[in-house]
Amino acid sequence: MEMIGRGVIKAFEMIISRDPEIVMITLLTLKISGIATLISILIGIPLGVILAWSNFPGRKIVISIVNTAMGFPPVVVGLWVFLLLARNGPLGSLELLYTPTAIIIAQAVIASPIVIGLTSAAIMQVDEKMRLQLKSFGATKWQMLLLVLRETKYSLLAAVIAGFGGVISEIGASMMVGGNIKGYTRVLTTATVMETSKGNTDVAIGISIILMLLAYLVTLGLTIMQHREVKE
Amino acid sequence: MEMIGRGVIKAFEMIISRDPEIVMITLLTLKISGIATLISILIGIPLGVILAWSNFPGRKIVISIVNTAMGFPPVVVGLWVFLLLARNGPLGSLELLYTPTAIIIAQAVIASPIVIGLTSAAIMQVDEKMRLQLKSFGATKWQMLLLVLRETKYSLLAAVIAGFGGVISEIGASMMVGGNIKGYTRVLTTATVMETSKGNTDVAIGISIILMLLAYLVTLGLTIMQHREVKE
Amino acid sequence: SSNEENTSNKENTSSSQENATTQAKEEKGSVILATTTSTQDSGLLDVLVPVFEEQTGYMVKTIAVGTGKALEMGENGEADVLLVHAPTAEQVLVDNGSAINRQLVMHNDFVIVGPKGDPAGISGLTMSEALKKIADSSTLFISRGDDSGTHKKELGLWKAVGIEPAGVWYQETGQGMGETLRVASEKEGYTLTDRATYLALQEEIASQILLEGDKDLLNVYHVMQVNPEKSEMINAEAAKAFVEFMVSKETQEMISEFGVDQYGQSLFFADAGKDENNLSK
Amino acid sequence: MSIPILQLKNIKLNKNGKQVLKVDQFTVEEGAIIGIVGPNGAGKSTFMKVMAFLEEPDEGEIFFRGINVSNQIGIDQRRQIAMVFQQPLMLNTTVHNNVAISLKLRNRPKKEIQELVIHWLERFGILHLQNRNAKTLSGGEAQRVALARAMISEPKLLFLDEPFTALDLPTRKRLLEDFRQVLMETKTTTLFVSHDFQEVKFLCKEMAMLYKGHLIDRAKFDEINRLQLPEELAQFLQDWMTPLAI
Amino acid sequence: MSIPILQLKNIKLNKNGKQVLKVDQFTVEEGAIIGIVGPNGAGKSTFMKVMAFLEEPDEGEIFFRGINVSNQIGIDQRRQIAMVFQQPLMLNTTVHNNVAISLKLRNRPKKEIQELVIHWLERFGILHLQNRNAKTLSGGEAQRVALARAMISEPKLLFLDEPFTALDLPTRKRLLEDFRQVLMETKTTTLFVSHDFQEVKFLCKEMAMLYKGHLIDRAKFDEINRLQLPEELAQFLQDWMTPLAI
Ligand SMILES: Nc1ncnc2c1ncn2[C@@H]1O[C@H](COP(=O)(O)OP(=O)(O)OP(=O)(O)O)[C@@H](O)[C@H]1O
Ligand SMILES: Nc1ncnc2c1ncn2[C@@H]1O[C@H](COP(=O)(O)OP(=O)(O)OP(=O)(O)O)[C@@H](O)[C@H]1O
Ligand SMILES: [Mg+2]
Ligand SMILES: [Mg+2]
Repeated sequence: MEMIGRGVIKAFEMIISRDPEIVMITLLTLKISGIATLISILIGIPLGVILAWSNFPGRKIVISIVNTAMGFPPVVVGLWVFLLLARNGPLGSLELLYTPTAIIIAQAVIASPIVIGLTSAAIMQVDEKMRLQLKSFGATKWQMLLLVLRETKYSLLAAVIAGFGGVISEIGASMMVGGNIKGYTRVLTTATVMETSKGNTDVAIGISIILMLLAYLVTLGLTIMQHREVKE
Repeated sequence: MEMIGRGVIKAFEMIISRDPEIVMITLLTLKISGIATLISILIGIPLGVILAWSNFPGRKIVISIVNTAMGFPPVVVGLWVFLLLARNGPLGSLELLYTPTAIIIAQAVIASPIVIGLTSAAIMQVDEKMRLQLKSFGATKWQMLLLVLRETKYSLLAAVIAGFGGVISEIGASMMVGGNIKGYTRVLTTATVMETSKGNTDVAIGISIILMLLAYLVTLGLTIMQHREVKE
Repeated sequence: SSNEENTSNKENTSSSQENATTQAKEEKGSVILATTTSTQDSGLLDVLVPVFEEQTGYMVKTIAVGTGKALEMGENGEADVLLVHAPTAEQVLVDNGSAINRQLVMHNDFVIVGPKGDPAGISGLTMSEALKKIADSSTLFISRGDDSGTHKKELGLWKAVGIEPAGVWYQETGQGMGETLRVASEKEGYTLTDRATYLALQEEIASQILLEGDKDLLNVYHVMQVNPEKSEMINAEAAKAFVEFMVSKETQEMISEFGVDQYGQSLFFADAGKDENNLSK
Repeated sequence: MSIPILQLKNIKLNKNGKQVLKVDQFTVEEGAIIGIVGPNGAGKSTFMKVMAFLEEPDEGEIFFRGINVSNQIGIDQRRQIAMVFQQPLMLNTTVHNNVAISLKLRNRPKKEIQELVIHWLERFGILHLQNRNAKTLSGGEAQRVALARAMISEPKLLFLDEPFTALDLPTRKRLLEDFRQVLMETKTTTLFVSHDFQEVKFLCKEMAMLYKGHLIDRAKFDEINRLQLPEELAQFLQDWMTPLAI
Repeated sequence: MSIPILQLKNIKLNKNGKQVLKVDQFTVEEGAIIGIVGPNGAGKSTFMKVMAFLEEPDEGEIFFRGINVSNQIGIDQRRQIAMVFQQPLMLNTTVHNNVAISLKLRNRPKKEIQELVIHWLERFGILHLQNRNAKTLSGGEAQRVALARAMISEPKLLFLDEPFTALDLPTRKRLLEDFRQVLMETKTTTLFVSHDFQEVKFLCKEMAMLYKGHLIDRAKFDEINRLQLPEELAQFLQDWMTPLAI
């Protein structure tokens, strides 16, 4: 347990000294996870709503697939994205492997099902009557979507939080398609793993503390949004 | 992409031949993730409801912490559980490190915040009026809980699905506290990573396909429960 | 002078500097180096790579994976250049034309570590005696079991003494060296490790070196280019430059000096140009 | 004669295998104010939703101003329609925003919205509630918000599904007078469901009768007694028109 | 005289800083049937919820059968109480289960539950709906389920918050008669909110008047004209007691 104490101290040191490498890794992490979360929101929320409202044969199957995809191992997603972006892969010519873009792609793939699944569950929880009510206001399809999202704020922001949590904490895929290249694709999680296997457990704990602080700040913001009193 | 084809074939082979090692790893995975999910449900659902319904100062902070914990990197959780269970850790004398129990503990720690966070969001989405209505039926506190859970079925099962998805797909913690010991603590995810790092990408894909099939079957069951027509 | 700064201590490498040069490097192109975790985890590449980048203008994308994975990446043309330590498996790649321009770079050695009390009593024995003793007494032995260079080496050693390792005393982790060392330390078992990783973890684990210096315990690293015919995207020029860089006199000197200030001993022995069969301490 | 604003032909709607609505033919002339009456579960609310294009019938055709819109009603047409639901749901925001919503969705200028909201809140006696979260309103207050919310869009076609049940009697009287005035002035075509014969008679010129899902007949008030109705329905109507005075 | 079933003293309840309820003192004798009247937003529903121990007042004391239960009412006491809400919410399950719920929560034997459910469904004319999902019911049907759901637990203390508004008039008349009968027979203490003076007069022996959150007074019907009331309230009552006949 003494190790944890040393890790906490290390985290303090790194934060206070603004260790340039840590600063850079932190910013990169924020950027990559932020963009990935954003993409997953843009993809996931509309699809989640559509899934909740539409009624086609095989819908339950699709939902169960989405639900399963919520729990795809990041490393498996990483593997598939790797095979896609690899030199011999179909998108190899784009030379995206081992770039931050590759991580963003993999993370968006990881987070999108989470956002879709939780959004559609949230929307399905909404009373059919609410839908008619919104329709009666003369809302277009898109306006309906926005209105219903506002009514399911709690669950929806929980979906976003879970999606963000899924990407910021993810390691397997970032390792596999990002390569943990120093100064280029190294993010907080991959740095943690690397330092652990280097035997620098204190540094690893320190970095993981920074990671959790970062996640906390973002999540706090989202939680405050989630619980904001209702007024416009 | 040809690799994926080989992986699919490999998966078929392993399933048809009932490769005893794979069978064992699969059953172990199911057992560990199942128990961990169960624990996280038992912990997470009551706590989630309490968090949604109680009103104490600092509640938002607690919620934001839970929300952050939803996205704790499994490898970080693994590290902490490791330090706890290690020989010179506080619980070292229990000799739990590198046992399936250790994995269950770590996974329950990972999944519980997911279940808590999503449950409390689901419950907060429930109208205050519903709560009064249930109370008026003469429900005890526990009965209230059960009744309100039934009314938030969709979001609740989504929480369970997300929790299960979190543990079944988790690698970092299983590696760290389980040790990926062949025939003892090796689960499907750690086997996938191992085969990948061995360069046996086809076997890795094969195992990951089995993992996804397993996850799919469980999730399908949960999804059917989620969407079951309402009758008792 | 910036060279010296980079070589003298990895921690001096300012990342903002590095970042500024990253843009420029990318224009000249990048080279994917697939290597084993030991070269990255020991910190050696943190010292060498910036120098190479500075000298040539290429950006190096270091992918640290298991030896098996690195070799597979070579075979599939996913990497441009390899730095690995599994001579027999490497030879397969050379023979099937996947790898070219294979050069001896360095070696370090393997040691057998185990719990303080040495329950099987292997200290002071020869390698084959020690392994037999562990097997006979069914004392716990932790294997990496991950097809890595180290794992392959270990299997080779068992084979040499004619033992098929199996049973409850023989456990496989399927993980990297660092993790395997931790498992061995926690479970109080023996394991085979490269010296560099052991030194890096020494402070955090309880295991001790119980057997070293046997001539069978060499861990030899080669660098090689991936055959450019494997993929259009292979940066053969940069790969060639990297091979040349690794065997150059200056680099070899840096390798020799690496680790001395931290551990009081070199982690790697520079071997470029030597005869592989005559390496010894 | 001008084109009717709404025309229904051979409408059928099943739910769970049970026929809940059957309307052979029904025409609503521009400016008409029609009461829809019938016992609980007769299908009144369903009928209203079908006419308001909120529920799609399984069979049949609906014409809006002569155009067949059975398959899909355009947003411009939908925006000429407003409805007060039997159980109005409040959006989880202020009363002001609840009332403003339909204008916001139509992208009307802010200033105009502001003025109109104030106007309608005042008219329904709930201006003092404008900054309250609408979910905290009392039953009668919420019902007034629902009314204001529907009226603000100045619909051409208005559906009122038991809109006054939660109001206290003095308010109900006042609003009924007010409504009659407004509907006449604006010539808003209105369909009105109520279980109160006095209300229906006061507001409407005629009424349509639903029974067990069927639209049975339609008549001016003085014709009712002359109608040939199934016995049960005739009995119901008789009872229904006798005020509560027990 | 026997101990009153319910006694309130100096009750105050604020919401969002606004006083929504103030009751200096209020006593409900066992077996009493009291109407609660007042304009929209007067605080009737709030008053009912406070008396039913569903909302806790900020100040004041409540006695249940003479015992001070202001802080916490026991489950046994709570189970002597039932309430029909102004906006009853249906559980997302069958009508049968909705009605059975309170008995299930009390762990009554299955057979007994079955019999009682059938009995009450029949009484409210909704037996044919027993296997339907309660969320799909029409307004009037849902209100009957809510009534059956409350009555089935044979409460000693019954709160009815505008329970008949969605019913068609013939049904309402029938149920009112029925209710009067049952309440008399079972001596169920009842508090009844309604905007319909006829209903209140028919069912209750006296009424309590709320105005702007204050419990103003309480009287038998023949005393009303003799009360000293604030002018506004007197005006309201006057208007309120005049039936709709416009
Ligand atoms: N999903 C469904 N399955 C079967 N029947 C249904 C379903 N949904 C609605 N119904 C029935 O359709 C009938 C018509 O309902 P509707 O709400 O239109 O009645 P209503 O005339 O408005 O009654 P009320 O006066 O009680 O409001 C009701 O008997 C209702 O139970
Ligand atoms: N959170 C709140 N903040 C401020 N005022 C509130 C809040 N909740 C309720 N109120 C107000 O309390 C008053 C009493 O509400 P209540 O529901 O008891 O009225 P009521 O007499 O039942 O009216 P109605 O006849 O319309 O049902 C209303 O004016 C209501 O707007
Ligand atoms: Mg209706
Ligand atoms: Mg009320």
